[in-house]
Order: sequence, then C-alpha cells, then structure tokens
Amino acid sequence: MSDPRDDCGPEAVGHATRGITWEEPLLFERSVRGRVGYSLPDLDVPDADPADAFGAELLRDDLPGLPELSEVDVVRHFTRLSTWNAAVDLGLYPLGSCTMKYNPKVNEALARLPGFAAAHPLQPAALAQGFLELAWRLETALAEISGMDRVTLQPAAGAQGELAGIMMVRAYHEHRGERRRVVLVPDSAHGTNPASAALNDYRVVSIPSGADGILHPEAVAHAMTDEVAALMITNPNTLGLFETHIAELCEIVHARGGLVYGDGANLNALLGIARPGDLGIDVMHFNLHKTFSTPHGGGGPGSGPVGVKNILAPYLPVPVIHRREGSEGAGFSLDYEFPLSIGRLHANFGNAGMFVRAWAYLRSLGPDGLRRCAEMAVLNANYVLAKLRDEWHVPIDRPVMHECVLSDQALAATGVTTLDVAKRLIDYGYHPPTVYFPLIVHGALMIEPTESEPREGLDRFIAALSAIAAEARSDSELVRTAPHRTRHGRLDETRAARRPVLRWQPDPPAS
Amino acid sequence: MSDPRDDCGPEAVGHATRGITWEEPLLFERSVRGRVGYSLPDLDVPDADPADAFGAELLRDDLPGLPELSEVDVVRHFTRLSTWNAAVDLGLYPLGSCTMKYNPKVNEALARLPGFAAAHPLQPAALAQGFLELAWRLETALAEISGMDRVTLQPAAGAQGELAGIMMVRAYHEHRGERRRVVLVPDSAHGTNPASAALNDYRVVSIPSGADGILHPEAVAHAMTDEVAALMITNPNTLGLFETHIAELCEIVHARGGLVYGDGANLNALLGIARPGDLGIDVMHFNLHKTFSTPHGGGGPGSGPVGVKNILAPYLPVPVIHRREGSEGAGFSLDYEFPLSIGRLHANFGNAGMFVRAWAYLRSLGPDGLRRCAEMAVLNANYVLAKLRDEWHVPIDRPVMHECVLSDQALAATGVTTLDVAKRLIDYGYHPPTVYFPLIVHGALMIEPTESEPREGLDRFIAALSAIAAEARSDSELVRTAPHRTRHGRLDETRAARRPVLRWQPDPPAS
Amino acid sequence: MTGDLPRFIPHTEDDVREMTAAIGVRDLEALFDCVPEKLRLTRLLDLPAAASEQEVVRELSALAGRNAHAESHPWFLGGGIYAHYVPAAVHALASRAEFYTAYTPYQPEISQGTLQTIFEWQTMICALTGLEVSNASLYDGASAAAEAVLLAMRTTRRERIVVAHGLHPHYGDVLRTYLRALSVDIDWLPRAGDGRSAPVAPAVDDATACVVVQSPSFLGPVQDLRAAAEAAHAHGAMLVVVVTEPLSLALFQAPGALGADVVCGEAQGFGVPMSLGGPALGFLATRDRFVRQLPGRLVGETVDTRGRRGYVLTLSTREQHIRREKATSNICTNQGLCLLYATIYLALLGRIGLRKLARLNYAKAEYLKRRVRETPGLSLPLAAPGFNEFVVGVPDSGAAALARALDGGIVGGLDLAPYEPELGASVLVCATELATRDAIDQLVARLAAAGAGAGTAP
Amino acid sequence: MTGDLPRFIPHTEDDVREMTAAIGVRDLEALFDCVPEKLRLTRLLDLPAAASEQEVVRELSALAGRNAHAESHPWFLGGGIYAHYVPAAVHALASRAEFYTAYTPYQPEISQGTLQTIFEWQTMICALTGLEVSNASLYDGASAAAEAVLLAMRTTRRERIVVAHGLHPHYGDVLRTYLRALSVDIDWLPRAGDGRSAPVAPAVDDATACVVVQSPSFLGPVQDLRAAAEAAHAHGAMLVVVVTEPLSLALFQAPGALGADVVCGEAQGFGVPMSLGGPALGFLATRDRFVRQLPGRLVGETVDTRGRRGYVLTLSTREQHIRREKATSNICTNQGLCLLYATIYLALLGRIGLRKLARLNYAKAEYLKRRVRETPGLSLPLAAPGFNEFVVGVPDSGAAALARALDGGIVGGLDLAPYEPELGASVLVCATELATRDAIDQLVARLAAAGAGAGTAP
Ligand SMILES: Cc1ncc(COP(=O)(O)O)c(C=O)c1O
Ligand SMILES: Cc1ncc(COP(=O)(O)O)c(C=O)c1O
Repeated sequence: MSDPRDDCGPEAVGHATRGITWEEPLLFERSVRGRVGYSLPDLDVPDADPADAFGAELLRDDLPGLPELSEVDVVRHFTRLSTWNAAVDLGLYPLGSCTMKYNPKVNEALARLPGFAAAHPLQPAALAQGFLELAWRLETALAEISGMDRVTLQPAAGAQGELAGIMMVRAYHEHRGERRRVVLVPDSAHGTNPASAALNDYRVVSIPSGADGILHPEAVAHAMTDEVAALMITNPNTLGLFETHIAELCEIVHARGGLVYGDGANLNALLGIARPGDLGIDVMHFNLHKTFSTPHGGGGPGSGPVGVKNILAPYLPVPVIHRREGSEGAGFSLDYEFPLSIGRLHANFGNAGMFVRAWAYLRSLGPDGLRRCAEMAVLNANYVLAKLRDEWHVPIDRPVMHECVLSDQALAATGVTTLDVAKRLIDYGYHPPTVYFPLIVHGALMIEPTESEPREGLDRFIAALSAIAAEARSDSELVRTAPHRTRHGRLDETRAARRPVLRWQPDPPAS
Repeated sequence: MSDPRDDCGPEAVGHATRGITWEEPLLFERSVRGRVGYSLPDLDVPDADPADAFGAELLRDDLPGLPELSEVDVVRHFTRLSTWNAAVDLGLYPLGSCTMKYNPKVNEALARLPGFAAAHPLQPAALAQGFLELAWRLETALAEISGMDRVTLQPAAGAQGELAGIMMVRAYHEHRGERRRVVLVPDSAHGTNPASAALNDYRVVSIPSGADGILHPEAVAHAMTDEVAALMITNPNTLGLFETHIAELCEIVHARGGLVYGDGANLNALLGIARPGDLGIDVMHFNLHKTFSTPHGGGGPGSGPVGVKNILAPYLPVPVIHRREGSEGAGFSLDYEFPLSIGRLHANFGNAGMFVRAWAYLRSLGPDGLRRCAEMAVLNANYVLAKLRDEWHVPIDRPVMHECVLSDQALAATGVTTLDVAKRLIDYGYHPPTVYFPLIVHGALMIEPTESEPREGLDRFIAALSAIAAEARSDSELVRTAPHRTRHGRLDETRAARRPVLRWQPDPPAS
Repeated sequence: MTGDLPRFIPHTEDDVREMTAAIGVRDLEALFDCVPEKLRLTRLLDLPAAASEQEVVRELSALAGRNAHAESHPWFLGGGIYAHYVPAAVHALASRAEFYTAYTPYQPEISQGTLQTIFEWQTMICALTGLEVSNASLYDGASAAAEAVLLAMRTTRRERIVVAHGLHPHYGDVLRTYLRALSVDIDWLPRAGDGRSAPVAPAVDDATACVVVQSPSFLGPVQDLRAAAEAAHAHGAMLVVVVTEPLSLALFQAPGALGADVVCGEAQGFGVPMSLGGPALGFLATRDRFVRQLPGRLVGETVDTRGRRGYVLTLSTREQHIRREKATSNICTNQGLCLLYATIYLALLGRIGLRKLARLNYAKAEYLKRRVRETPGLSLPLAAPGFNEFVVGVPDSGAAALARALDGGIVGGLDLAPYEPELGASVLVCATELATRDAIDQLVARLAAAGAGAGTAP
Repeated sequence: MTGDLPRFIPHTEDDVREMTAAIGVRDLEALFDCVPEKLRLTRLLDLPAAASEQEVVRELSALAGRNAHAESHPWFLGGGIYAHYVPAAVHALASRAEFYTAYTPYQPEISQGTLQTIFEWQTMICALTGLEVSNASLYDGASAAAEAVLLAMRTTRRERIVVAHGLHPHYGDVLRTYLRALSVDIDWLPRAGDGRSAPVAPAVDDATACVVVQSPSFLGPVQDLRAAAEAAHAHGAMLVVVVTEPLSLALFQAPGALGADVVCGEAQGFGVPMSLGGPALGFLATRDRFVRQLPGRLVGETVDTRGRRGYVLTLSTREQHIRREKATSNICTNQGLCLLYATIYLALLGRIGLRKLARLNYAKAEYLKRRVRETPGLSLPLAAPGFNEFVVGVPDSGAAALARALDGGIVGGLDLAPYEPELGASVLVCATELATRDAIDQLVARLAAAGAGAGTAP
C-alpha cells in the first residue's frame, strides 16, 4: 500500500506493517443470560442455606455486574485482547528506567511448579524448607552483588522498598534520639523517591543536578544540615549517568550524621562492575523485575528487596529468614526476634513467585554472566547514543551507562514533539521510550535498550528514529497524527480525565 | 479509514479490522555467526573424540544449514510468526469436514504432566499402569459410543485408521480364503478413502450419489459383486447429510459377503444419537482431533482409533491392551498373542498424548454432554443453512447434520468465485470454510460451525457472508482481489508449483 | 556452562568489537571510565558459577520438591490466602507473552489489551463491593488496608483510627508499619464473646478518620457492618471494610450497600496461585467522590482520533510520577498480572458460577462444623456464623492437633496459639471446594485424638 | 457436575429455542428426523457421568502419577524414543494458541506462521540429511520408513526390498504391515559379528527397489552407508537410510553425502516430548528428482499480489485430496505441532549447539562404555562403534539386571531378550545429556551384580 500512513518507508527500516486484527467488545457486552463458563463439583456433603444463619437481608441475591460467558467466549476474548499489546517478546521495548530486558522462559516454568505456585505462606517452616532455602540464597546473593550486609525480600516493588528503606533510616535516627525532618532528593529523581519520603512524613528538599547532569558536592553540602535524615540517590541516575562524585557525596552526608539511600532501579549497569555498598550507600532497593529479569506483567508484580549495612540491620522488617546448621544439613526458620524492626510491610513474604524467577536467573548467569549483562547494557546504550548524536539533540552529551536521553529540541521548528515521535515509533513496530522523564530535560526521550537487544536490532531502531526525524521535516503532519498502523489512532487522554468513565455500566433499559 | 479494502462494512459485521503486525524474516536470514541460544551442562565425564573411533571422514565438521540465534531472537521469531495465523482461539474456523471445535485448556495442561509427557513407550508395563488404564478406558468408551465391540488406538490419524481398517477387512477375507479386489467408495467421499483402499491394492469403484446427495440402494446393489471387499461410507456424509438408507446399504453389502467401513470423521453429529455399529458398520475410524477435541496443531497430530465388530477382532493391530483383575485392583498389560493380527501400524502406541486429551474431554462431558455436542453442532449447521438459504445457492437443500454446503452459483453473473468469497471472508475475521470439496458440488463452500460457536457468533458470520454476497454484486473487484486486511495479499500458488522453491538457500557469496 | 555466552544475551564478540569501534572506545572496560577507578570491583562476584538450563531446572525442582503444597496434601489452611481451584484457561491465557512481558500501559495505542482488562476488573470489583470506583490493584491485602486508612485520613483530615477486632494480625502489623511515621492514634477493639468485634460505636468520636472492619474476620465470623457504618457516619468518619477471602463477596450483601466507604483487601482467592502468599492482589474500591484521593493506577474510557472507543490510564495527577511528594501514594509497579488472573477467573465463573462456588464453600464449611460439633474433644468456641473458615477448639494443643493431621497427610489449618492465645488450644480451619467429604472426615478425626482414623465418622 | 451445561458449549436454552424456531423445527429432537427412528439410540450412552474440571484434574493427575518418567528416574532407556532436555522456550512458544488451535494451512494468507515454520523445517532437515527436499512430517519414524520404501517402489517400479540388519524391530513390523497387501519380497539381512549388518552387496540385484539401512542401528552401531549406497546404485536401486536418533545427524557425515537417496525416520529427539512415543515426528527427505513421488505436505515459496514473499502448500497434485486413489500416500493430518517443537528446538540449539550436544551425548555414552568394560560381570558384545546407545551384556538376565537398576531408582534400559535373543542376557542402554556421571556409575554397578552400589566405581 502506498498510503504513507500505512507504509512507513523502506522495508529495511519498517519493522512492522499492517495486518488483520480481531475486534473484541467488553466482557459485559458479550454476556448472555444463562451461559456457563465454569464447572463445579457436585456437592458431596449436605447443602446448607446461609439464610438460616444470616437471614436473607445480609445475603446477596444476585451479581448482576458479572458477565455470563462460556469458556470459549472467555478464551477468545483474552486471546484477542492480548494481540493489542506490544511486549518484550514481540520486539524492542526501550522504556527508559524500566529495564525491559528479556524474561527467560525457564524462569516462568519453574515458578509454576506446584511446590512453589501451590504452596501457602502460613504452612509450617518445616514444610517449606525448599522455599526458605531459595529465599535465603537469593538474599545472600543480592548482598554480595550490592555490597550490602543484609537483605530483606519483603517489599513488593521498588517503591515499597524505598518506603521500607526510609523507614529504617527513620528508625535508626529515632533510636539514636534524633528527630530529623528532611530528606534530600535530586531534581532528576524518580517520582517514587519524594513520594516515599513524604509517606514517612519527611520534608523533601530537592537538589539541583549540575549542568553535566550529575550531583555536585557543593549542591549537597549546601543542603546538608543536621535536619537531614538521608540523601536519596539513584546511581546511575535517570539520565543514565554515573554519579562520579558519589563517594564524596556520601562522605558529606555521613559527616553530618545522615544516611544515604540508593535507588537501585538502575543497578543493571553496575552488575559485577561496582557495588553500591562500596560506594558508600547505606541502604538500597533492588527491582527484581528490572535487573533480575522477572517479567513486568503488564504493570506488575515486581519485587523490591532492600539491602542494608549492618548499622541498619536491627531495623529490618520481620520475619527474617534464619539459617541454622543442623546435623543433616542446614535448616531454615523464620525469626521474629527483632525488637527494633520497623515491622511488617507485606501480609506474607512479599512477591515470592518473583524470588523463584530471580534465583533461576542468577543461577543461569553466574558472576561472569551478570557482568556481561552490565557490559552489554552499557554498550547498547552508548551505541544508540553514538548513532543518534548527530541527528538528535542530546541535552547532556556524555558517555552514558545503561540508558541515554534525547530531546525533541532539534525538531522544534517542525512542530513535532516528543509525544509525536513516540507515537510514530509505534508505526515502526517499537514500543516508545519513556517520555518527558526525567523532568529536568525538556521533551525527554529516555532510551534503555537493555542487554537483550542484538546489534542489528538496535540498527533498525536507530534507522527508524532517523527516518522519523526525516519525516518530521518532510511531512510533519504524518508524525503529528501518528500512530497510523495500530487498531486505534491516538487516544484522547484529556477527555478521559475531564469526563472520567471508570467502569462499564449497562445502558438504561430502553423500555 | 474509508478505503473499502481496509474497512469492510458496518462495524456490526466487520469482526476484524487492521492493526499493527511485526515483520519477521526466515530464521536463516536472522542468523549471526557466534550467537548462542543454547546452554549445555559442563562435561562431568572425560571428553571423547569420535574421530578416534570413526576417523574424520565419517564425521561432520559443520552444520552450515542451521542458524545461530539467541533465545531472544528465537522467542521473538516464533511469537511474531504465530500472530500471522488464524486459529480457533481467535475466532470461528468453520472448516468443513474438519470439526474445528474448541479445545478445552485443561486437556492441554493434563497432557503436559510429566507422568504422561515424559513417560517412555518401552518402559515396563508395571511402570506405566496409569497410562495403560487411561488407554483402556478410552478404548472402552469409544466402543460404547460407536457400538463397536473392540477398539485399537494405534492409528496416528484418520487416514491411517482407514488403512488399518481396510487391512483388517482384507485379512478377514483372506483368512476365509477369499481374494476380493474391489472397494466401493461414494463419489462424495474424502480423498483419503480411495487412497487408503489403493494402498491396500484394492481397485476403487466410485458410487454415484443420488440427486438428493445420499447413496441409494440401487446404486450400491448395482456395483456390489463378489469381488467387492468393502463399501467405505461416511455417515453423515460430506454434504452433511445422514445416509438414511444406511441399514439397507449394509444389508446389500453383507448379503454378498462384503463388509462396510465407516469413515467416522463426522461422528460429532451422532454422539449419543445413533451408533455406527447399530447401523450395520463393521469397522470404522474415529478422529480424536475432530470429534474429541484434541487440537489440530497446525496440521496435526491427530489420532485415528479404529473400532471393529467381533468378526474383525482377531485382526486388530498389536499390541492390544489387556486388563486383568488382580487382587489389589485391576492391572493392565500388553498382549501380542494375536496370530491373525495385521501387525503394527505405529512404532509405539500411536499418538498417546491425544489419548490423554480425549479422555479428559470424555470425562468432562459425560453421556449428556456428548449428546449435547451432537445436538448443538447440528443445530448450528442448520441455523446457518436456514439463514443463508435465500441469498446463497444451496445445491442440495435438505435438513443437514453437522455441516452444510453452499456453492458460488448464485454469484456466477458477478464473476466472483468460491475462492474469492473464501478470501474475502478473511477480511471479515473468519477462517474460510472448506472450499471445492466435496468434488460433486461445483464451487462448494463447506461450512461446519461445530457446537463451539455461540448463536451471536453465527449471526455475525452469516451477516459477513450476506455482506460479501452484496459486495459481489456492488463491487466484485473488491471481492475478487481479497484479502485486503492481511499482511499478505492473495498468494500465487501457481507460481509456487511451477517453480518450486522448497527450502532456503544462501545467495551465492557475492565475491 | 561450557564457557558459552549466556543464551539470552545476544552479543557476539564481533558485535562487541564493531560496536565499541562505532562508539569510539578502546574496549568494554573503557565504557566504565566514568566509574572512578577506586570504586570499581576488582574481582568477580562471589556467586555460584553459571549453571545450564537443565541443571537450573534440576536444582529448583529439587527445592520445589521440598515444599508441601495444596496439590500434594488435602488442604485446610487459609488465614488470608486461600486454596481454590484455578481453571486451566486462566493459566493458559495469563501465560500469553503479550500480557506478561509488557509493562504499565503508558502508551495506550499499543497497550489496549492490558487497558481493557483493567477496565473490566474495575467494573467487576465495583459490582462485587457495591462501590463506584476501583483502582488497578495494590501490592496485597495488607498494604491495601493501609492505603485505605491513609485515604480516609487525607479525606477527613483526621488522625484517629478505630480498628474492629478481627483484622488479620499481619494486616494490623503492616498498618502499624505504614502509620509509624505519622502521629496516629489507633484504637484496637477487643473481641466479643461470639467471636465478632466488640461494638465500634462507643469507640468512634469526631476525631476519628475511619473505622476499619474486616469481614469475615480473621477468625471467621461475619461482622455487623451496618452498625459499624452508622457509628462511623454519625461522627463523619469513614467505614473501611477489609476482605481477605474475596469469594465471600459473592455470598454476602455488598459492603458498599451496607454503608462501607472503602472496601479493600486481598483478591488472591479469585484464581491467583497461592504462591506462598505473593504475588498477591490488593484491591481497593471507594465512592466516586473520593476518587481524587485514590492510590494507584486507574483506567478510563475515551475515544481515539477516529472516534473509536478505547482505554487509557487516567487521573494520574494523583500519582507519584506527576505529583511526587504530594501524590496519594508512592506506588508505581503494581500487581497487574494478578489482576489479569482474577479478571479471567471472574469472567469464567461469572454471575452465576461465582455464587454457586461460594455456596459450595459455605456448605463444605458447614459440614465440617457439624462434624466438629459431633466429635468429642473438639469444640466451636465462637458462635457467630461465617463463610468458609472458623475456629476449632482441640483437646491438647493446636500444634499437636495439626501434627496429627499431618501424620494423616493433611495440612489441617493454622495454629492460633501465636495469634489468639486467649482462645486456648485451637486451630483456624478453612474448607473450600477442594475439600472432599472424606478429607473432612479424616481431618476431624485426627484433630480430635491421636491415632483416630476416619472410622469415627458415622 | 452440578447439572450445569458444559462450560465449553455456549448455547443457552434461549438460544436453542430461538434457533430451532429460526430453522423451523419443533425441537432439538426434530433435527434428527433424518435419522430413521429404528436406528436411533434410545438410551443414554453408558459412560461415566460428567466430572467437574477439578475432578478431572484429580483423576488424570492420579493416573499420571502411576507412570514412571524421565523426570522421576535417571533414564537410560532409548530404543527409538530419546530422553533429551527440552528448553523451556520450546514449550512456551509451541503453546501459542495461534499455532496449536489452527489446522493445515490451506489458506495461506491467514496461515503464514505455520507455513513459514514448515519451510524452515524443510530447510533444516535438508541440511541435516544432506538432501534437497523434505516434506512437512509423517506420523512417526516407522511409517516414514514404510512410506520411503513405497516411494522407492513407485520410483523404480520394482518390488523387492533389502533390509539391512539393525532396523528398529517395530519399524520392521510396520513395514511388513504396510507392504502386506502388495506382493513384495523382503530380504532381511543377518547381523555381522561386530553388530553391524551383514554386507548388503550380495543381496542386491536388478529387481531390488531399495536397500533400507538404519544407522545408527537399533543396537547402536553406525553402519557402512557408503558401501550400501554403492551396492544399491550399482543395480539401479535406491538407498533408504533410517534414523531413529536424529541427534546423531549432527555428529556423523550427512547420509545424503554418503549416497542415500532417501533419509527418513524419527525426529522426536529434537525437542519433542517423549509422551509414550506419540505424538512423534516422522520425517522424510529425498532428492529433487524424486519430489513428485514424495508423500505428505510440502511448502514452497512464492509471492503475493504485491510482490511480497510468502509461503504456500504446493505440489499437492501428489496428494489424496486431489489425486485420490492415485495419490503418493493417503496421509492427510500429519504431525505439524511436533514439527513446530522440533523447528524451535533446532533454532535454539542451532549450528553450534546441536553439534556440542551430540558430542556431549557421545562422551557420556563412551564413559558408560568404559565403566562397563571395567566392570566384572558386564560385557560389550558388539564391537562396532556407535553414538549414544549400545548393548551391554549382563551376568544373569536383562530383566534381572534392569530390576536391580530399578531398585536403585534407575530406569536402566531395554531388555533385549524379546528382540535379539541370540545376544544372550543383554540390555540396550542409552546415555544422553541427562545422564550424570553419578547415575552412570550407579547404573553400571547395579547392572553388574545384586546389591552392588556405586561404591564399586574407582
Ligand atoms: C528510578 C526508579 N526508581 C524507582 C522506581 C519504582 O520502582 P517500582 O516501580 O518497582 O515501584 C522506578 C520504576 O520505574 C524507577 O525507574
Ligand atoms: C471425511 C474425512 N475422512 C477422512 C479424513 C482423514 O482424517 P485425517 O486427516 O485424520 O487423516 C478427513 C480429514 O479431514 C475427513 O474429513
């Protein structure tokens, strides 16, 4: 087809085209009275009428909001829906800061073993030794990887890890009779950092990044007071830059009795290269769903273990997995004896299923493989940067680590914005990079290829971005109205927020 | 989009639209020297050089024809390829004669249990009692469903079942000192029928169907001689019609010492309604991948058990599963003591994995559910016929069973053929029906909805066919050049046959 | 491994050579020049060497083999995570890579599958809770309860919380953890004789932000939500209802209909594998007027440039990536895939099936209760009726009774000694559709007395 | 079940009412008026009543639990079906519904996924066999061998077959079955002392359609294919090489390069689950000039209306649906999904990995051989070298030796008594990448003598 909306440039570049897609309404619109999608065993005990115990008015007489569908309907519904998503298994998903690396299939198979998937959190430790050993080994490995002394796996995601970490910081100061009220957060930080600090009732003071995109000792020294409980730092930071002054920054904070929190979202770049603990970080979180390949699940689950130095160990959330040498091999138990613990963060162990995947990943890679991750992730990011540097505006043009940040400035004259570029990339078969973050870069396009993408894949992606830059100049309308190949054109997000429709409701019966 | 090639008619009808699709070259075109997609254990025994035993010239030094890819490459390759297929899980797949019913998910999960999927055909019977019991129960159930006395599960598909059945017929006659040379096959029969007879060195004599689409006693009587070993009959036949004279036909054949082979491909229509064995059939095959919901797998595997009356039991293929009552419950063993057996048809038990699925299906449905299958399959076929009768030409317009056959005759004036209609149906989101079969109907469109399709799904399909009939009159070009929404336009099959390219070969190095 | 490159990192040595050249660096080492020499790790990490895929499978299968699970034992252990049958279609569909290898649907045009699923979930949770708006999941039931309390505090600008007796003890712990930094006064109500909470009315005052009531309670009894609602509303406080067994919502009147302002908790019971309690599925629903205080993602309906209906993430001005320290919550990654499991599950069970399943669970539990009543040595200390879980008094100790059950191959329930010591020797038992009559009879016999077999059943 | 309609048959009673009305029939019964009254079944089928999904899972899991399998025992049993590690990615991809719920790709525009996969398979089989054209699978190795012989008979118009010793006995049985109706004279050659077949040359004459040689043979030895080819070709006969362990193709010279005209057999070893021997994966490759005699489906490259490359089923004039009784074979449904498994497997292992894996298998087998040689009581009756499988002479009887192995939890191999009685007490053992050194040592010790433990290893 010759319609440019349909055919995007030379096959060499166009990594996607148009094909047939099935339509599918909402479950509720498919529902048919009396249709059956379940099968339940016969009652092998006498039936019991809850009305006898509760009286009718406490009971529900119907669930009108739920659909009635057959298994066939449901299978087709979700199979069709799935085909409307972009995904790592379909192509490059360079969402900056999210480390959308490939999720090895064997990890999924192992997490589905009944010994993990059908086990219960409250079964006696004696009946869960395999899981406890796995969790203990994972904690130990994460400590070694990060240079921390102790690790808890409980936080369900990075943000909850931040919350836990800052809680421990708070407990630490309070235990020493100090009531510090401030947490320092760089202006380039992810939104969860200030939000997590605020949840701990801390006042957030923002530290400006230097013109070179990193934090400078002066800036931190200037903000550092005895009121400051901690500095939250992300290294490499959200511009993909290594905080070269990290050691000095930590000294400044430590000198005034503060602690340093490390946001480990970007740990992928440091695996086997450098350890946050060695850089002076006192407490940090890991994102198993980023660095350790557990799948992102369309928004989650993640897993946000937290590593601490010994000074913070007394404050770890309970229970803590305890390993004791026994006559016949080691045994594992749950230890609640942490009087200074911040307490529990999760009803159970955290996202245990992710521990299984992450451990399988670590076992598959080993120390050399982990280092290889970091090297290839950094190689890929710098390769993309090197190839795009000339055509695109690079706000801070320095060697990067795992990701690089471009901006739409070079296209200013064309009226094409970062959002337009993101949408047009979809036509080329790519999930867009992270856009408009970090906030300190105007019109940011944050590209994290991860180590999973082969070189020729990057070349195609680079060619697509070049083609789009050319399109912006030759036919900006084409870009500004993208995407064109998807089932949906650009969706109206403003309308969604102005007139929120947040659930389906049947049209009033046209009686 | 307003291009009719892109947008097919009112949303109400258009059950499909266009969306983004990922391109993907051949594995070999993706291959990169040195790329690794495997992981092998270290050698825990001394290495051994085969050259010591064989000498270099008997060994291969390379496998240049195989690709070098990472797991990421391979996963994306096949994930993308999969999105180019139509499938039962995506929508109606009314391929006549193939019974493309829904394949319950639980059957897949059960067949993957290591106790089935990782078991070996030659392990001692004592270590395979669970499987042998399942196979024995399935044989017993199929016998009850069909009214046959004994069943063998060995044939790997319907056609191999036909082969086995006709072999037994042959052995039966030979054992009685008769050397019959002819097999009667109706002109509406599936191609495998004559092919299977021919493989048994029988001369195939074709019996004309009556104007009403079924076999008439006169026609069979006329062809029936002492030379005839068997009549192969499909009931319901490939026009979806029940052979109402079946009992009489069988008598005619039996009277002259012949046997009647029943092609069970269409058994779905008779489940719990009537039993081939009661109709006079002496031997028949089942298609587990049709009637009993085992998935079609993109072409297979199928499974073609054969049921026989006692007169043919001595000729069953070996081994036969034998059940003996033991002190602690029944035990199962393999019986080879069948001196008159036609022998083996399969290196092992046949497509055992399909037995598991079929048995799970039978357990899920029970006798009422099976009858419900037949009723709903027949209801669906007649509903489609009733709704299309006026607009489409129905060569033989009688109440049908599981499928109905239309032709393109009503569109003759428009120049639109059955093939065009089939291709245009794709644009509407449907896999086309079987086309140009049975051969006795010119331009046949053979529609088998199966019981899996809900009524409203049929209504959409019917509306699509009506819309196409209208398009044929208003814009025949649109139909004759279909499909338009797929990644590929109509493919040139003639060219493929004229200049066969049957494997990929590297372009000669441009040195 | 045989010194091979990792199978899922595609770079060959040639790639590396050409790419470093294109970048203009000497070698891989040089890529890390920005990391100060003295900060670099000069050794390999001290981790076990890489294992091949088949070895990894062997190792982890062996570990899995050392855990009991609901497919290896008759299972009566609940207490917040429930053993229900998950239809095979749920796993088959949730295993579609387009779902589980995607991330938060920031880009709606290429994420409609995830977005429509969330919208369907929001709709069904509203129907089940009797409320008007639901978010797109939280970490688990415990953090959902904590987030609900924070929502109530923001909404009412009050800092006092009344917690009815019967909140899952771990939820209570998490609530304490979440509120530690804030000066909140929490009033924990005692248990009434029948097992329900002491009435909340006396405890509520005009400083109360919300009343938190779990129903069915941790010990099983269904609580008096209407009374709690009246008491709370009488003082301008909100009623937060916590649910740990979501299936109970199919049997009992919707909490929203009884006056709840927020209904939250754990939805694992809707087809999500138990998986040692995580990943689980926190849910939270409330009334439209509180939507701007809602934590977490939210999906809304809209149209595209061609007027075609579609779905997008919306009202994100509540969220951390926009509001930062002023956000309603710090949550970013949520439990999306578990939401998918539950949405598929609810679609399959549906309007009729879910209620039938709830009745099935109720009948099993009632039969178990009856057998307990009939069995000497066992007792039912709490009179208030519940759903599929309740307390059984045992002759010696919970631990001993459960050990007897385990001897019979049965995971019999939860020893309440660490949780409710004042109940004396007792266990919390749960009977779902997985419990056969025979297993129930066995359990009862073994809880009652050493060596007893099912023989004691009539 | 609770009297509910089957969950995967969507019709409600309303649907039935309206649809029968639209058709114009009284009721469902009336739909079957075309079935003569007296032929109708007047009772319900005598089958077990429907069970719910959870009950079906329990029942079939219990049956599965009563089978030994390669994940429950160290496994040395081969004999045509091989225990290899199947990478998880193979299952994950082959479980895509778009692959397994589709059928034969008759309609290429909506079946490119299946078609391109088959084309890739054809290409790789050609590379592995050293031939020029491969079909899209046959039922299994045995029927593939039979089809190969029929191809040779059609091509040469001759009816005499020479079968070298070492053809899998079950394949021999199937060959007899397939040829029974045709007047074919089959010459079964004896075994030579070293375990290979007696030379074929003396047996071939100008009436011979083909010589059939399995290599490695059923007993393990690699046969002299070059000699067989020369002998066959000298008389205008074809050489059909049968392969039951496809991995051996990665180690040894391609049969096509040694003169084979047809290479066929069983490709289950390429990532297809053993599944009690089926579904398996028959393959068949030959030379371009014989393509019109090829049985089964064939995929070819072509272009679409826009000139874009694509794939279609081709040369179908060979097939039953066109040629009917004159077709090259009666096959219709084949083993497509197994072909997908194998294609994914080969893509993952690839050019380098497959050879490394073959070497790994060879090394394990050689170590096992060495341990046998060193162990008193055991012997290696056949001198000719092989791949990963060979015959071990045991002191008492194969059955007794295997029973000892099983006592040690090991499935030790195949008792050859029923197959090659003249070899005396012996078992056929196979060592793949799954065999650990420790398991091998255990096996050897147990085959050798009752009660012996691994302790006897040096
Ligand atoms: C830099 C950074 N910090 C923290 C987070 C929060 O982690 P999570 O989403 O796992 O809660 C993210 C997630 O995107 C991030 O990119
Ligand atoms: C009527 C009929 N008979 C026989 C067959 C052959 O069965 P199979 O494909 O399982 O070999 C088919 C398959 O389509 C068929 O439709």
